[in-house]
Amino acid sequence: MLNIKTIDDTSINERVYQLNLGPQHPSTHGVLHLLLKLDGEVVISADPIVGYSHRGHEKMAENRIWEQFLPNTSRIDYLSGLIYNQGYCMAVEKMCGIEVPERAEYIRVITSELNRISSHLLGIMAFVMDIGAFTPFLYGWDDREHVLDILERVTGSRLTYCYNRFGGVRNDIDQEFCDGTRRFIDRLRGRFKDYHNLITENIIFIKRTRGVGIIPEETALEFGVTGPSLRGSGVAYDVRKNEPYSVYPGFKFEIPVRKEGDVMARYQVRMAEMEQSMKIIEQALDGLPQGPIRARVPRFIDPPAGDCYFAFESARGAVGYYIVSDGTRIPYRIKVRTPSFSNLFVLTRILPGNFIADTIATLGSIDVVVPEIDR
Amino acid sequence: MPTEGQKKLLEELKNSFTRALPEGRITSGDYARTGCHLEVRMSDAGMRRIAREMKERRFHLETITAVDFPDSFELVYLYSTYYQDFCRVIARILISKEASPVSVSSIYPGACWLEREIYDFFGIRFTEHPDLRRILNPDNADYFPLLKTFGKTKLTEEIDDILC
Amino acid sequence: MKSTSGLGEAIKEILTGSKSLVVGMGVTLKRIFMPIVTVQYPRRKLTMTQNFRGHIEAIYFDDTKSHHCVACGLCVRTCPSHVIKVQGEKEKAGGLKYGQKYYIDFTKCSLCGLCVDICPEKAIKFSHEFELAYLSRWDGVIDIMKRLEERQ
Amino acid sequence: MNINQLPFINEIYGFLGRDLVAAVIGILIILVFVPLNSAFLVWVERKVAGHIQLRPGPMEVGPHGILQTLVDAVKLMSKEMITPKLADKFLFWLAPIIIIIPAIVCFVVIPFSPIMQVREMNVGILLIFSFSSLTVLSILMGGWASNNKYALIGAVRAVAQNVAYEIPLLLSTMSIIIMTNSFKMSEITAAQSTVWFIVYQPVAAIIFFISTTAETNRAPFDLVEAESELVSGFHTEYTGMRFALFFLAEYTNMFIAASMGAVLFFGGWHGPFFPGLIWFVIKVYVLIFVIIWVRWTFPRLRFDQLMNFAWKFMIPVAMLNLMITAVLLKVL
Repeated sequence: MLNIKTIDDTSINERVYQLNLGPQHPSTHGVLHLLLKLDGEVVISADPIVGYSHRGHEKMAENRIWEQFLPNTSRIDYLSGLIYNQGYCMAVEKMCGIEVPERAEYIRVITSELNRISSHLLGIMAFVMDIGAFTPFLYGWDDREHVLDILERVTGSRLTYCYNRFGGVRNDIDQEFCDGTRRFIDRLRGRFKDYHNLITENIIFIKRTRGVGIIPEETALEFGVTGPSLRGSGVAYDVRKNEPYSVYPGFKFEIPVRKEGDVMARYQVRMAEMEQSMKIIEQALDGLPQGPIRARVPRFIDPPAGDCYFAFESARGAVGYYIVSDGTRIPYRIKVRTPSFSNLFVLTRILPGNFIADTIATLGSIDVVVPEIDR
Repeated sequence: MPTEGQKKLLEELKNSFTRALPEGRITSGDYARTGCHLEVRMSDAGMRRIAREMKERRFHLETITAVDFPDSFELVYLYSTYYQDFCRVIARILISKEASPVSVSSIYPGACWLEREIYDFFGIRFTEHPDLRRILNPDNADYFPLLKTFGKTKLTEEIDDILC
Repeated sequence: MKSTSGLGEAIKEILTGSKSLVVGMGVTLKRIFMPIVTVQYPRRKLTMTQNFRGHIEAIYFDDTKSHHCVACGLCVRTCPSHVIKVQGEKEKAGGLKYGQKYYIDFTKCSLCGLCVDICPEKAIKFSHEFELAYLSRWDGVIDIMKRLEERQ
Repeated sequence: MNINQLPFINEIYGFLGRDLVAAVIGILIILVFVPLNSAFLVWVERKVAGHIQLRPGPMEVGPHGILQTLVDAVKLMSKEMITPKLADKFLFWLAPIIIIIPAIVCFVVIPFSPIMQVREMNVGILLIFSFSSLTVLSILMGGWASNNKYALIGAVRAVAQNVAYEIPLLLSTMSIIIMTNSFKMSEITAAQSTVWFIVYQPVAAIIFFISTTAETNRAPFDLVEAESELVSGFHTEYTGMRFALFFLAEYTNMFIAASMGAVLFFGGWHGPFFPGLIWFVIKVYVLIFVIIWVRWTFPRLRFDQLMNFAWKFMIPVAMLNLMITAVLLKVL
């Protein structure tokens, strides 16, 4: 690790070279503005400026009835739309005490895990492209295309799903969906060998990622980092395991954890997490019960007054819906706790002392989705 | 069905809070409906003490939100643990509309951005905050969007008469 | 650190490193001879799956030789982006209304499916059309009743 | 048809002199060959990159996109050549010229076939090295003059890493020149009529190819115009024909590097039954395929890692190889 002490701005004011890793930049994964103060190639201080794609989801929530906020949820983090849909529906069901049939829970878990795999595929391959290898991005895109086709067969859309409803899901899954998913899983397992040969064991990749952008466990705790970025630093915190919801307690899966906390550790955690998701999907497909896919729910629901916080695990970390309802048909306040908001802020603490190339690698390894920060 | 680890942690938390915050009302929330194990209700001070207490027990600050009630703001601090016997504590603090609460970013640096967002949307100015400026809205904006008084547009009137 | 182990380590690292480089190149070489995956869009168009959510269209029923929409306005109220406008008439004073015009502004419609779910008469469904671009904003405002007649 | 059967050839020879005519004709052939060859190389790279990434590459213009580069060239010519407001106008205008001239001049000494060589110089190899190191000068000029922060960082990186890979390049070539003790490219090719030098000097060949990839700023060493970090490095601000010149120069340098590799290690135009030119072109295009293949497989090195790799690995090994060759030559 570079032992360059972080130089404070005052001492070398004239040599500080301010670079805007601007809102429009090939590797900021969205409209993110990173204001870097550089001494030569070494970063002195990094100040992320966000808010370029702020659409005011929380204000929209206060002007719509409970059902109308569903399309918004999958647009907050467009890479894990289904997971956010499931979270919102479960939060409202928890407040109203709606009982969801067993089959709907299984379908929700299967589609969420497929969505998690597609999000990880894109996150990892975009990060590898930031390091400089263009080809794996296209291979990841090809695999992701298969997941999107499977999900399109049942949900009807590819990115912004609006598939879950209060009390269950919209369409049922058929046998073709189950076979398609199993074929996809076997195919992806075969492809992992190629990814490991092409990326993980590649000496240039190892040199670029080993010991770079280390997030110590203490800093992760102070900044509230969650998700693969935290699990890369040695803390086994996964909402599906620590705070089980839906039918996750019924499945056997481990939480991949690495100790080093550097860019390589986060990459390996994500790769291992995809295998765990595949294990969950297989167990869910085997134990898929028959039965209705949607509970009897009134057309316009109005949850009892009070507030509720429901946390669940998206591909990027622990997401939480804090909902305040005043008993009417319009929500009083919906706050979405998104993981990328805290994960990105950690950069200000760990970036000083790195080169520009490492800044790009660290930013890519935290797998930030900017609309999720701006909401 | 909290595990025995959670019960032990909850008990320990409860009596440590009663000692530290005499004026706060501490009730144990029912996890099934509200998602929190322990609720701490405070008047307009004591955020720092709760934060320090939580930091010793290695809780992490999940989020800070504000809710705009007709006569006052309610600041909601959510802490939860990373480790096995999972437990979530919610601290509610009622403050008046013009109050300016003290910032906890000295204890939890992550709170710096959370407080900036609350200032950006509600106009609540936090004292002792490293750099309190707008985070999501344009810097020269003079409005605070999430206030209930903001934004009675034609659209919202139209919704009100259709739905309510 | 003893200098020899440093040197030995460096050589071992160089050897494993170059092996990994060669293996990596083998992977890409294998890919050159694999079949091409992309579809040349303008020349070949994929057929959409059965549940695909294109934009909304009215369903043709035999008994009324047209659609079943009774202009109840439920879909107007439930649409999050307020893009649906329905207008209906009653033949007889007390009878059921019958939809004349049903305008949807597809430039603002987010294809969420709330209107299709909530329709009591199940009169509208998703089409399989995925080319949703229009030359001007006002081309997007389509009367799906007229479109139903054109389609017959 | 021999050149001497042209009608007025004797008067021209008398008036201009035989060498000047040969030189003028050679330069004309080169000026025609360089743009065509780069256009073809751009198309080859996009096709190979496409097939590596399971996609067909350009297919729209002409059968299998053959005319794609021609259309790109016309597009670039019709685009306006923007000069940034506070740019250093003269240097900004000069940089693309400085980068293309050495690329073209290096073709003078390349022995395409026994008879097809524009001018046989006894300093052939030295000429190519001296001219190809001019590219760093033009990169610095372009990066500094375009008044763009990314361009400046790219240019500074180019200068910082230039020394790091020039030395191993020279050392590995020296071990070949000791064996043939002549800088003449044709003599080096002639010396390899029976056994190619790659058999004698495999280590020098590897070091040569690594450092030429670094010299042409490609693949694992393309830090100068690293798309994902510096937007596009030194030629961020260049548009229109100036950008086309940078683009042309990159592919011409790639061709020169591959042809030097072919001449030094793979025996130039020597080959069993095809005529000389065919063998030379085959070898060069195989080497270019390898350079393209490497580009689309590996991630990018950080520039300090490149310098460590060059100083701590390539230079010592190249020097060792040189000494061993010298000793062996003395002994045998």
